[in-house]
Amino acid sequence: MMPGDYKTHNEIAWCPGCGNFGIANALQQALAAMALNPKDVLLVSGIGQAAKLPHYIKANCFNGLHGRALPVAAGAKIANRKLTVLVTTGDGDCYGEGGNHFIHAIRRNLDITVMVHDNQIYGLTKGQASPTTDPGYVTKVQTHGALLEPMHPLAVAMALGAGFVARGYSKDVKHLADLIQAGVQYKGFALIDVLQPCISFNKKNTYQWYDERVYTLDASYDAGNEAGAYQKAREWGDKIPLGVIYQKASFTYEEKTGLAGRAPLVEMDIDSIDVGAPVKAFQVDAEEE
Amino acid sequence: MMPGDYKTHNEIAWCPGCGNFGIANALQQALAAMALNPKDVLLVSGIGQAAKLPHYIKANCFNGLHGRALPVAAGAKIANRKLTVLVTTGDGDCYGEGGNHFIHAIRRNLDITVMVHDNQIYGLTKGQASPTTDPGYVTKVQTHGALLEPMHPLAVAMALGAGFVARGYSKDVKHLADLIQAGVQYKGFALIDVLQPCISFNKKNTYQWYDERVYTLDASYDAGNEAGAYQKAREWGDKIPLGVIYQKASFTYEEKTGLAGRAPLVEMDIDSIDVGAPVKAFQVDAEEE
Amino acid sequence: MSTELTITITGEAGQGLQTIGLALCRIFQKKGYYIFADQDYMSRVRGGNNFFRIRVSQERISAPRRFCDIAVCLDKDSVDLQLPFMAEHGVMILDKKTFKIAENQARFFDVALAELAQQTGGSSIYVNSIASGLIAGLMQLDLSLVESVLSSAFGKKGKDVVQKNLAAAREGYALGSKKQEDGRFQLEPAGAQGNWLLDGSQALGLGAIKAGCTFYSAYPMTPSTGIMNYLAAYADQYGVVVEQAEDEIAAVNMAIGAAFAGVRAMTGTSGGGFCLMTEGISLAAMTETPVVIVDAQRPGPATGFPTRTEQADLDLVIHAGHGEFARAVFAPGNSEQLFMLTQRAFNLAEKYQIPVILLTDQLLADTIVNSDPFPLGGMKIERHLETSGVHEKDGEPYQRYQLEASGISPRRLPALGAGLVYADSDEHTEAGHITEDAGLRKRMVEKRFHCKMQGLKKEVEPPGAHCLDGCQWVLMGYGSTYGVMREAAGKFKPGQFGVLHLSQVWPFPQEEITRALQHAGRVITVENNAGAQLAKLLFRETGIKAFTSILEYNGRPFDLDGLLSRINTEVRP
Amino acid sequence: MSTELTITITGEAGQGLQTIGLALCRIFQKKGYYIFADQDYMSRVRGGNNFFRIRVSQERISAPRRFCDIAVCLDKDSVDLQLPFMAEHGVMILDKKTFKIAENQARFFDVALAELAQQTGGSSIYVNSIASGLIAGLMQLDLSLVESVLSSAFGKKGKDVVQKNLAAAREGYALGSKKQEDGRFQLEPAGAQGNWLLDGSQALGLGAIKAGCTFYSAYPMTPSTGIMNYLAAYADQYGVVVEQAEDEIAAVNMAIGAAFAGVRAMTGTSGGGFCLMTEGISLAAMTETPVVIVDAQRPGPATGFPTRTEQADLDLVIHAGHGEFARAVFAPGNSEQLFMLTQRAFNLAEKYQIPVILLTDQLLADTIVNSDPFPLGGMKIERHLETSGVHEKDGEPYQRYQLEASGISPRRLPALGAGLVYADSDEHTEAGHITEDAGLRKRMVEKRFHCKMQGLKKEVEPPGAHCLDGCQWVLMGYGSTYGVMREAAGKFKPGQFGVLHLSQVWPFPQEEITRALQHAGRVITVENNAGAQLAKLLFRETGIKAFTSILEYNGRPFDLDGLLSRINTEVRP
Ligand SMILES: Cc1ncc(C[n+]2csc(CCOP(=O)(O)OP(=O)(O)O)c2C)c(N)n1
Ligand SMILES: Cc1ncc(C[n+]2csc(CCOP(=O)(O)OP(=O)(O)O)c2C)c(N)n1
Ligand code: SF4
Ligand code: SF4
Ligand SMILES: [Mg+2]
Ligand SMILES: [Mg+2]
Repeated sequence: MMPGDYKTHNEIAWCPGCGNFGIANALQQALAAMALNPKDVLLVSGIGQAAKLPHYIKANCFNGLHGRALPVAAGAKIANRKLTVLVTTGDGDCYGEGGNHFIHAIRRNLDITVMVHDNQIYGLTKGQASPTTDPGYVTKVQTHGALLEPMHPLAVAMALGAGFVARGYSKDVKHLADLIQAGVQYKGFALIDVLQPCISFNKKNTYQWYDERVYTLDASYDAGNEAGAYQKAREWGDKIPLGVIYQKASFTYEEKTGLAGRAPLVEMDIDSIDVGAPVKAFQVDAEEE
Repeated sequence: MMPGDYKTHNEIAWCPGCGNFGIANALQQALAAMALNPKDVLLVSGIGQAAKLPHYIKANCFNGLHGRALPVAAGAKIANRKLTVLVTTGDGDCYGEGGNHFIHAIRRNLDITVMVHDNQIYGLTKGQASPTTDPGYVTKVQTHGALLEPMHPLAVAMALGAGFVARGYSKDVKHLADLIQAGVQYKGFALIDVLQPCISFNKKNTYQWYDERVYTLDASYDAGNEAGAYQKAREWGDKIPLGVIYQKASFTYEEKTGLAGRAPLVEMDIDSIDVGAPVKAFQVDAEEE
Repeated sequence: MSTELTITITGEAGQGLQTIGLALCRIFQKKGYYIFADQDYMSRVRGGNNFFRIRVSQERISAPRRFCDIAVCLDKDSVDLQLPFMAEHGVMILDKKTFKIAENQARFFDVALAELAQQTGGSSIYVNSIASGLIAGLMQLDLSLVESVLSSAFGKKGKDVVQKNLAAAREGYALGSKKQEDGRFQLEPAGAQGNWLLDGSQALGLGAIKAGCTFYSAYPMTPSTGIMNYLAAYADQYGVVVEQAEDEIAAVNMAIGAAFAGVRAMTGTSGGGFCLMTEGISLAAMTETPVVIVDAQRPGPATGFPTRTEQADLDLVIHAGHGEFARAVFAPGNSEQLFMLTQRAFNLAEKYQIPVILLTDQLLADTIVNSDPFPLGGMKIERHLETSGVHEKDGEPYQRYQLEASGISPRRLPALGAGLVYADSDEHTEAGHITEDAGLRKRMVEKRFHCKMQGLKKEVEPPGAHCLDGCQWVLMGYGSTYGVMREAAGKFKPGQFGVLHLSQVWPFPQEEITRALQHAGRVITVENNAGAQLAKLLFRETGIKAFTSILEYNGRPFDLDGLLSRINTEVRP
Repeated sequence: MSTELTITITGEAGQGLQTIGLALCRIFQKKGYYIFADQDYMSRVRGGNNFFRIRVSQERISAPRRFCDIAVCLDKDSVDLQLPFMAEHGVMILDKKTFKIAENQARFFDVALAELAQQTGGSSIYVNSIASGLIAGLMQLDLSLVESVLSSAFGKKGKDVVQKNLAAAREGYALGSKKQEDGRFQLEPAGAQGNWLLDGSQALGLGAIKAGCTFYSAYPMTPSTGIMNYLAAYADQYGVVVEQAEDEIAAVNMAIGAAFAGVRAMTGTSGGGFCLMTEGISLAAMTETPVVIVDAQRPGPATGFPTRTEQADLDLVIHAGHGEFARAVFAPGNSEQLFMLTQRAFNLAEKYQIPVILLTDQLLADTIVNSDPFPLGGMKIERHLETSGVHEKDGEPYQRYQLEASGISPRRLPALGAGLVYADSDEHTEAGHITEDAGLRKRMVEKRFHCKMQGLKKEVEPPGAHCLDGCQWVLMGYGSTYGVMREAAGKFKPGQFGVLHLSQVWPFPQEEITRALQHAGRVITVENNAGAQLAKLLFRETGIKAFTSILEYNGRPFDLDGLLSRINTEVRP
């Protein structure tokens, strides 16, 4: 299949020029490059502009509640580990409403890939500050500018032990497609924070703003050096690094639980389960624990 | 007032020998050392063994829902910034159920002090793994041992930009009392993770286990060096550091919002509010925005 | 000359429908007309199809009409979508060339909008001012009125922008004036002078400001976000803290914390966020912390129709939260009720130390209407705080949950009254400490539930009753259907239709409703939901069975014509 | 000789009440007695006062008694607390020396428990085995029975421990035998041979295993945690994944994700956690994902009484979640119903693609009873999955939400059937994509709500009806009050009291109830709540008014004697 074959015919509800288009394209390229069968791919999303993406991609889709993509993805992956599960979510969805799942999904380390469309704003609800909004950015609610310390999601993910931490830029589609591919191929929880200009509500972090700041990490960068990577993960301002910021080998949830070694749960035959063993414990001759 | 004067007459529901007693004592000492009037102190807690503490201390108390101490504390502090607000919470309460509030309370940086009674277990519900449970620890639910990557709360707090990050040990009451005092005196969000043996359900991280590992940071340690402090914050295993791991000056929420400069909200006179200005906008001669 | 017109501006999100719409509303307000302007928009920022529909009238109105007299179509799609909703002699302003429409229809008023905009202003955004001028021309309103409204609307953008917009408007005005020689779009003069123009979020927000609410914590969620925006805009002036919480759980718990510490605190959300708040509502009840929660309804389940309207959370808000406790639920029906009942909500919350819910919806939140000036001095702030310290004589410490027959314990604030305040989410003693005592538990349940409900019932907001005695049929509803029910009833012969409107749904005004219906006809509930929730509540609380329920659950509000035709087919009076 | 006895072990948390209690239950089970053993415990790990109360009988029983025949007091406080609950000739085993009690009472059976424990085992923990022996002695049960039960109970701890415990038990047995010469504590032989002994969490858990549930995600919360523990214990054997979620929101969303991917998934919690799940329940309904949610009730609001019992979430679970949709709510009344209805819950959830709620409570969860062996082959697994692929002929892609009169669309699983599966929480097209269409919305609401409810109503679980025809009064309840109602009714003359028990409360079995009550007397609802929620539901759904409601809301379950006396005073039959 070619990248274009992963497109659906649904009308796209994003603003023309929105950074989300680049992400959709990159995802299509990545899926094509990996020659994944749409039937074996599951896209899980929450709610927000970002979260509409699965409707535009040929793959299975669960478009759930605002903030709750990660637990849905976890449940689905555990039920059928053969599914290639990707989560597409926003900075509000993933780091705001869904912050607790973000923490614990990293700790759980299922083999899933999470793309955060990070436009540093709440797009769908028309422009309130998100956890990544730059300090001082004025909105209708943050009338004196955003006051809370902005979140460095990549650094936080590292502090939580994430094994694959990357940043992409929706304008650099090819690079992003590579990152997505690397994330999917990584065994474990892969986080890709994607700089995604919102042309309607983020008047600060524009294409131009990002263009002036981003640079791509090259081969000389050692993504395996944790201390160095942690500094990189926090780099934000005049220079913003793109690429795999940190990567380490890790044991996945599937491996630790033994799921990896067995048939997917969904393939188990449940038609006539013999409950002899637990029933024995109820009987007179039960062994006491 | 002497430390003992901060005690209530309520029967204490903790197991004899529980590490929580040390924390209660340390808190009493700290309150006494700062000569705080109980009337001006508010203890906020969630639910768990830890969260029962406010009932044993003479101070105002809001013992709320499991996981939700931090937002209650935020609301109360914003309403009356003159209150000295301390949060007493558990590792499950604060890092599990309340994880999202943990993230954003740090970002909000109100001038409050949070003591996490970290017994690395769910005590009140009889011994399930908490976010800080050591890997491999077997419980009735984690029958193959805890599998999730344990959380390093101090490192995560640092990654989130916390300005006061400390670890205490419930057995070292004097040291803990000093930490609490330092936390309260710190202008901003102060996190104190307290090692607290649970003699009933945590059979691994016992007094002895901690005793063998803890050491107190001395004057040679530079809590202002962020990179070094971040490593310290992650130190866990044969050696576990106690003390203020990281400290930096920060602008508080109160300062940024201007609350600091005005009378507490609760003291505002609301008896006859003149709504002339907004009403004008409804009238024929309103200025269009 | 007509007595009323409906004007619809329709096009894509982002084309500036709101700008034209608001300008027209202002023009009509200045001329003293009555206005009802509702908004239909999709859950997207650009594209799709939205409309801004203004009903303008010589007489008081309170509902939208189905068919429109003047439609301004800003894109091709909207032409097709709007056609079925045109009144018989309605005209449709469109740009055939730009939209690539070849066909001709009698109602088409083809204007080269795009071209003209380029000519007058050098950009397509001037289409909006041309359209405003066009409509004013068609209606033969004074050009100067248009100019003054546009001048102040664009004033902040600088002189040049104002001039270009005025030029565009004049262009439109000239074209409009030419087209309408028969005066069909001229309106009889009206007498709404001095009326206010506002939407529901503003009315509610003003109520909160007036009530002394100084803390509002919320997480953005359509259609409640307007309240947050409004309060944020006045935050500095009134010392209100508007805190965007990380989620709805935080929002409600922050409000509870603030209320506990002594301020009047509110939070607002819509159904999904309300679900997340329900444990917190139960906490407010248990700790006896007064807090006001707005549920601005939208169609569910789950994400549903984020930008549309529904009234399906009635059952939810009455039963939300685990355990049994007293609460009050208001369902204001228009802007004045939004303003007054928001204040009342704070008073009741503090008197009974309970959570109080304000049930609104997208229609109320976003609809711009004019209203008589609100009675600004009408509602006193009643805080019911205890400051005397009597309870501490004889060394007895303050007991936050002291048992009283009324269920209401003397409320003090931490640091501000004598004694320490212990609030507890566990079952507790009078002093606020954890207990396991069975007898005390029973009394505490009675305190929080039975006693308080008894008190609340006695001061329930009386339902709005219109022409009930001797009527044949009663249209009964709650919340936003008030307006459309009243207008519909008025279209029938006297004695046929009465109206009964609940602006407080809990405690259910059992006695008041029973009394009101005593000499009235059969009840038809009019509800924006699929479950006839009010009809069921009515039966459960009074034993009165509704004859039928007229239900709408497609995400759109009732319009007057729609309701009338439903009455005609489903009731046949 | 007696036909039944009530034995209470009482003391502090951590003193081993459960050990004695369980050992006694096993002994009684081996002797073929019927058992009803409920547990009363505080929300703490050590200290306080707890009791383990065993009613043991020659006949079938299903409720606790108020007064106890033999009490073993393990600390001083429990003596005072237990005294008011002693039967007239009851004896209280206590250690006067250790408890520092000087006073003498006829019912005191003073045993130097502490001293004896030191002597026989060298540690105070041997008090437990002494007490077990004592009771066996008092009741004149075979010593060998005690020995065999204790041997297997302590088997894992090694020979030495077993020996010491047996020695302790023998010591106790000798003392007990000596004391009881009048045989008052001897029980007539009974015939419960072959019965099972289990608690409610186990019965429910077994139902889930049998139903092929392979995914259970939950956050610990009393009294639901027993289910998680039980499933975790059998996880390896049955390939079940038991995932402890970070919070209840994650728990329900994980279960939904797992169910979407095709496994049978369940979550469990109590009221406060249930509140947090309500948005997720609405999501399950919107996306039409089958999921089973257990609400093991405890007294609220908020944290309430974490370890005690109540039935106050009925209104909540029926109305929880925003928006309107079909759901089913079961309220099993005993272990067999727990087992069967859990299986039924999965079948219904998958047939209608809806959330199904199992309403239990602390009493059901923790009470150990014996039961006839469950019918293990009785319930077939019905998954209602579409595998044929018919819907993809002619190149038509699979439509997850295809409109059907039944409201039930063919369900396929991602990766496993033909075509792609799009599930959406927004209002959607048949293909599962976001829509803003009014007409489609209406049909989708009807699909999810009206059509499915209609189907569900047709297969509602029939209420348990006992001796209704011609009876004077009907005791009516749901869930855990089944047992106590039946026993209480049986104490009256035939024809006086019938019993009507709902094991499914939603959809309300309207026709079945109306029919059942046709020739029956007046209804008295028996409810463990303060709001008479069932009585109100009955009226709302059938128009039948309960004569009165006997309510208990102190956190404790009804006991047989308590209910009988309430009937006598409040009903006077
Ligand atoms: C429980 C709940 N709360 C709030 C909302 C409203 N809501 C929808 S999307 C959104 C934020 C979107 O921001 P982000 O996740 O950054 O996505 P973006 O639109 O910027 O891509 C919010 C607050 C909701 N749908 N559900
Ligand atoms: C919403 C909700 N979920 C679950 C619970 C049950 N619960 C009470 S305390 C607790 C965990 C306690 O662990 P922790 O916070 O570490 O406190 P500890 O008892 O160990 O001090 C849980 C799960 C609850 N009360 N409310
Ligand atoms: S609002 Fe912003 S994020 Fe949303 S579609 Fe438009 S440009 Fe993209
Ligand atoms: S269970 Fe653990 S944490 Fe709780 S009181 Fe006992 S020792 Fe302390
Ligand atoms: Mg965003
Ligand atoms: Mg803990």
